Amino acid sequence: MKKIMNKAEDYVDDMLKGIYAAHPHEVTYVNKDLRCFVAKATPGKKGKVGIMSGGGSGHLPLFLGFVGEGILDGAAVGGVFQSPSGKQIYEITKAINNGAGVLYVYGNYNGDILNFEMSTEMAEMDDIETLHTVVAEDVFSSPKGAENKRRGVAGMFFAFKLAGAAAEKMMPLQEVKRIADKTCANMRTVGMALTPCIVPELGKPSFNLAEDEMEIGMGVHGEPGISRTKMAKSDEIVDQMLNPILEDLPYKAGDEVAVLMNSLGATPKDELYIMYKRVDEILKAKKISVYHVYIGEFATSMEMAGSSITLLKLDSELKSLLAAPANSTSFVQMQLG
Amino acid sequence: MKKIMNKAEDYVDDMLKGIYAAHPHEVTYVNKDLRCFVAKATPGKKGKVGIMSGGGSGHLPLFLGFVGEGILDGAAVGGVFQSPSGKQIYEITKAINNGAGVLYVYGNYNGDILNFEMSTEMAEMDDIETLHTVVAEDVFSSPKGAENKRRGVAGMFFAFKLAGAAAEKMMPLQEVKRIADKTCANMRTVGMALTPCIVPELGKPSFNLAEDEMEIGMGVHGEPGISRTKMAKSDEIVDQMLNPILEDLPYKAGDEVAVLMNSLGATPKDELYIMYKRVDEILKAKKISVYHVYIGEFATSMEMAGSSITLLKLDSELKSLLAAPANSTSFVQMQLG
Amino acid sequence: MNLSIDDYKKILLYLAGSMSEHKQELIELDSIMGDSDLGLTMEKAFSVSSKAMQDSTETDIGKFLFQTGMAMSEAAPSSMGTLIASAFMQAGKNLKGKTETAPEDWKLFAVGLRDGIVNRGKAVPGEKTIVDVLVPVAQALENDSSGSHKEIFERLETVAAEALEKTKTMKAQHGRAAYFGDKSIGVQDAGATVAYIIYKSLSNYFKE
Amino acid sequence: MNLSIDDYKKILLYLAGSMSEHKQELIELDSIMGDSDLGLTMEKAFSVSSKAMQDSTETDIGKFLFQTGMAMSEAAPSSMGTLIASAFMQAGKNLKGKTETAPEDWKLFAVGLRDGIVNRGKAVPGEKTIVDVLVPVAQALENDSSGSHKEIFERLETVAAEALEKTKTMKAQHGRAAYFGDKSIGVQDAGATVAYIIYKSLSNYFKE
Ligand SMILES: Nc1ncnc2c1ncn2[C@@H]1O[C@H](COP(=O)(O)OP(=O)(O)O)[C@@H](O)[C@H]1O
Ligand SMILES: Nc1ncnc2c1ncn2[C@@H]1O[C@H](COP(=O)(O)OP(=O)(O)O)[C@@H](O)[C@H]1O
Ligand SMILES: [Mg+2]
Ligand SMILES: [Mg+2]
Ligand SMILES: [Mg+2]
Ligand SMILES: [Mg+2]
Repeated sequence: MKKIMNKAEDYVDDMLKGIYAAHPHEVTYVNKDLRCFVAKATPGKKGKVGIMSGGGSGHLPLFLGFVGEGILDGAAVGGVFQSPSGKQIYEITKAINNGAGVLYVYGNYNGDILNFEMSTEMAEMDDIETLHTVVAEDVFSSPKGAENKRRGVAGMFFAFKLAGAAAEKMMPLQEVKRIADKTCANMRTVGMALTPCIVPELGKPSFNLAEDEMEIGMGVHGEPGISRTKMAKSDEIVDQMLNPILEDLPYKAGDEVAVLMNSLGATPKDELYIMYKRVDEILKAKKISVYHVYIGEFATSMEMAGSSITLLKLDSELKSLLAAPANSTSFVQMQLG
Repeated sequence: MKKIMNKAEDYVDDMLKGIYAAHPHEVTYVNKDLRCFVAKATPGKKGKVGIMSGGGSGHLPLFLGFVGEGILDGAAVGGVFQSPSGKQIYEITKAINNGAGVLYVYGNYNGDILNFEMSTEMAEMDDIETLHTVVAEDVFSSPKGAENKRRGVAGMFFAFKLAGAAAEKMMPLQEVKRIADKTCANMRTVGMALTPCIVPELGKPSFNLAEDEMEIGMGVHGEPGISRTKMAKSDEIVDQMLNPILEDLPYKAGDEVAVLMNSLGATPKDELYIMYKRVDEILKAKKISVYHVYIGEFATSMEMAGSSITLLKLDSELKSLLAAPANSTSFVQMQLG
Repeated sequence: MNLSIDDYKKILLYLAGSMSEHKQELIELDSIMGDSDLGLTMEKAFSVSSKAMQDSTETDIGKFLFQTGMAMSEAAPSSMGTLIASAFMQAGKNLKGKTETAPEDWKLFAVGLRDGIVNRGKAVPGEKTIVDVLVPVAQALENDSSGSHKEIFERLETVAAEALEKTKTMKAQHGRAAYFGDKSIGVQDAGATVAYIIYKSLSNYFKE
Repeated sequence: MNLSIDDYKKILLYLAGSMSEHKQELIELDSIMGDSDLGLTMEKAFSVSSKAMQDSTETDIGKFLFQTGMAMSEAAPSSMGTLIASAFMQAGKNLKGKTETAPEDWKLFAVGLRDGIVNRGKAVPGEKTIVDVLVPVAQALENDSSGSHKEIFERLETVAAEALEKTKTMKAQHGRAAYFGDKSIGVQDAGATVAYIIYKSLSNYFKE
C-alpha cells in the first residue's frame, strides 16, 4: 500500500497533528480531543449562528479545510469513512455556540445522521438549539421521488459556503437553515470513478475497476454506481453526467448556475478543465448562464481517481451569499464581482 | 490509459479551452493562440513590471493557475512536459509589457531556457527589456557547487509570488529581479515519487516503481532521483527529505521560514499533513520558526503520486512580499497577519 | 433469583466475549453490502464499555446501563455502534431506580433496546434492520415475561433466530445496504445478526 | 554548379524525408536518457518548415534559410528544435544577400549551424552535444572548402561520423542527459546524431 503515513491506526490523528501544526493561527481543537476541530476564533461573534459539519476522514479538504471565516466554525472528525461520535459533535456544538444556536450541515449518511441526532439530544440538555440540514444531492444514488435517500457529496461545499455567509450576515438560526436547505434543494451532483482508494486500516482497495473501465454514479466511498462501462472520451463522459443533472431539477433555459468541478483526488486539474470544456458547450447550448466556476479538490476520497460535477441554481439571494468573501485553510475567496 | 480526455493530441488545447471557458473574467489569450495565456486585465497598470513564466503543460496549477493579481501576468504554454516556443513567449511579452519591462521567471530546463532566450532576442528588436530569473532549487538534482544545474520545481511558486508582489509595489525591473533571485537563493526543495504519470501522447508510464518502492529526489518529469528504496514510514521519509534541505543552504537556529508542502497530484492532502507533523517536529527541534505553511497542489505531474517539501528563508523584505494579497484562479491569499 | 450490578458487570464481559467470537462473521456479513467494519466496531463497543464499567461504583442498574451506552457511543460511532448505544441508554432509562432486577424486568430491557433504536434510527419492521429482531423479541416479552432468566432467554433465542432468518427476504431501506436495492434480497442483515448474537449470548450465559 | 532557391527547397524536402526515416532511431536514442521526443520533434521541425517554405517567393537564400529556422522554432520548441532553428537562422544570416550559392559557400552554412547553436546553447566541445559534430565539420570546411558539392559532403560525412562516434566517450553536461552523470558515458548523443543525419543526407542528396 503506497501511502505516506506512519502506523495505519495513527493515520487520522497524525493528519490532525499536522493540520494543527501547519495552521496554528487558523484552527484548534476543544475538549482536549484532536477530533473536535474548531476555528481558532472560537467562540465567534456574539449572536452569530454557529455552523458545523463533520463526518468521516479521507475527504480533505472536505470539512476541516473549510473551517474558517465566512464558512464553517467547526467540524467533528471521524475515522476514515467513519462517523464522529455524538459526544464529539456535542463538544464542538458547545464551543461554537455564540448564543444563537448551531446549524449542522452534513451528508446523508446513516452513521452521521445518528450521531448528529445524538448530539442534538445532548445539546438540548444545555438549552442549545441545533437544527439539521442534511445534504443529499447525488442524483444517481437514489431515483427521483426518493430524493431523501440520496447521498451528500461535493455539493456539501456549496451548503457550507452559503450557510456560512448567511451566519456571517447575522441571520437567525431558522433563516440560516432556510438558506442551507434552499441551497440543497437547488443543487445536483453526478460523480464518476476511475480507480478505487485504500482505507489505511484495511490496506487494500474496496473495489476493483479494470484498466479500461469507469463507473458512473459511484459514491465517494465506493458505493455502487449506475453503470460500469469502458473508458469513454471526456465529452461523452460529461454528457452522461451532466444531462441527468439537468433533467433532475430540472435546470432550464434562462437559469443562472454556479458549477463545481470536483476531483476525487488523483484526477488532475487538467482533466477537470477538459471536462469543463464540454460542460460549457452544453450549458451554452441550453442557454443556462454560469455565474462562477469552482474547480479542483473539494470533496475527495484520498487517492481515488474520478470526478464529480455539481450545479447550483442561483437566485439573487443565493448569489450574493455565494459572492461573499471566505477565508479558510483550503478555501479562500475574495468578494466576487 | 485512464485519463479523462478526448484525443491525446488535443489534451493541452482542450484543457486550455476549459480554462478560458471556466474563468472568462480572469484570463484570456493573445495573438489568437490559446497557448499565449495572460491575465484578463492585460495590459496591466502603466509602469508595472510584467511577470511571466511558462513551460510544459502537465503541472497545473503551475503557471496557468497563478496568472492573476499580485502574481503572474502571463504564462506561455507548451505541450505536456515540452517548452513553449520563443515566438509564443515573445507574443506574451509584448502583451504584458506596461513600459517597465518584463521579468521571466521559469524553471531550469534546457528547452525553456533556450526559448526564453530566443524571446529575449525578439523582444530586443521592439526595445522591450526582459530579464531572466531561472529557478533551480531541487537539492538532489545536482550537488552543492553545481547549484546552477539544479532543476526548478515547486519553489517556482514562491518566486512567482514574491516577484508578483514586488511588481505590484511598482518596483523597477532590476529590483523585481533582485527579489526573485533572492527568493531563489533562499529556497531549497526535495521531492519524492511513489508512482509515475503518463504523458497523454505517449500513452504509457515513463518509468516504473514497484508496488512497495519509492524514489527520493526524483524530478517532476520522472528524472532519476538519488535513492530508490522500499516504502518507509512518513516520519522517516520526511527525515530523508528535510535534513538535506536544512544542510544545503544551510538553515539555522533562529531562521524564519515559509514552508511549501506540495503534492505531485495523486497524493492526498491527508498525507501532506501527516508529513508536516514531522516537519514541524524537526523545525521546532532546530529552533527554526515557521511564518506560514502552504500545503496542497502547487506543481504537479498530472496523476503522479509523491510530494515535495520546500523551505524559503525569510527576511523582513521577503516576508512582507509573501504576506501581500494575491488573487488568481488557483491561488488566492488575503493579506497575511 | 435477582440480578445485581455485579451480575450486570459479568454479563457485559460475557457479551463482549461473544462479540469478539462473532467478529469475523460480522465483518463478512457487512462486507457484502456495507463497509466491513461491523465486526470491528461491535467488538470495540462491547469490549471498551464492558471494561470501563468494571470499575463503576454505580449501584443503580438503570444508570449503569445508561453509562454503558454512553461509553459504547464514544468507542464506536458507526451506525450500529450509535444505535446499540442508544439501545442501552434507553434500557437504562427504563430500569432507572433499580438496584436489582427480577427475571420479568428483562421486558423493560428488551423494550428499551427496541425503543432506543427505533427512536434513534426511525426504521420500521420489514426494512431489513436490527429492528426486525428487536421488535419481535420485545413483543414476545410483552406477551409473556414469566419464568426464570434461563427459561425466558431460551424462548427469546428462538424468536430472535426466526426473526433473523426473515431478514433474508427483506429489501434494505437503510444505510449502505439500501444502495443495493433489490440486490439486498436474499442476504441476511448484518445489524439484525448483532441483535441475535446478544440474545443468544444471554441465553448461553444463563445456561452455564 | 551553383544552387538556387529551388535547389534549397528540394534540399529541405530531402532533409525532412531523412529525418522521418531516422525518426525511430532518434526516439530510441533520446529514450535512454531523455524524454523520447527527439524523433518526433525533428520530423516535425523539418516537415513543417520544408512544406511551409515550398510556397516561399523569397529569392534571397539567406533570408530563406532564416525563415526556415523561424518556422522550425515555432513547429518544435524542444531543446533540439530551438537549437536547430537557431542554427538555420544563423546560417541564413551568413548567406544573406546571395541568390545562388557556390560549393565553397557551404563553409558559411556549416559555420552558421555551429555558431547559431553555440550562441544559443553555450555548450563547448566535449560536453556531449550536437556541438561535438558541428564544430569539427565547420572546422574541416574552414580548412578546406574546395571541390564539388558531392566531394565536399563526402568528406564531411566522414568527419561527422567520426565526431559522432566520439560522443560515446563523453559525459553529458547539458539537458536531461546531464542528470545521468557518469551513466551517460558509453551512450551516443542523440542531438549529435541529428547533426550527423543532416550531413549524411546532404552527402546522399548530391550523390543522386
Ligand atoms: N436507521 C436504522 N435503524 C435501525 N437499524 C439500522 C438503521 N440503519 C442501519 N441499521 C442497521 O445497521 C447495520 C449496519 O451497521 P454498520 O455496519 O455500523 O453501518 P455503517 O458501517 O454503514 O455505519 C445494518 O445491517 C442495519 O441492521
Ligand atoms: N546547451 C546545449 N547546446 C547544444 N546542444 C544541446 C544543449 N542541450 C542539449 N543539447 C542537445 O540536445 C539533445 C536533446 O534534445 P531534445 O530531445 O530536444 O531535448 P529535450 O527533449 O530534453 O528538450 C542532446 O542530445 C544534446 O545533443
Ligand atoms: Mg458497516
Ligand atoms: Mg461503518
Ligand atoms: Mg528529448
Ligand atoms: Mg523534450
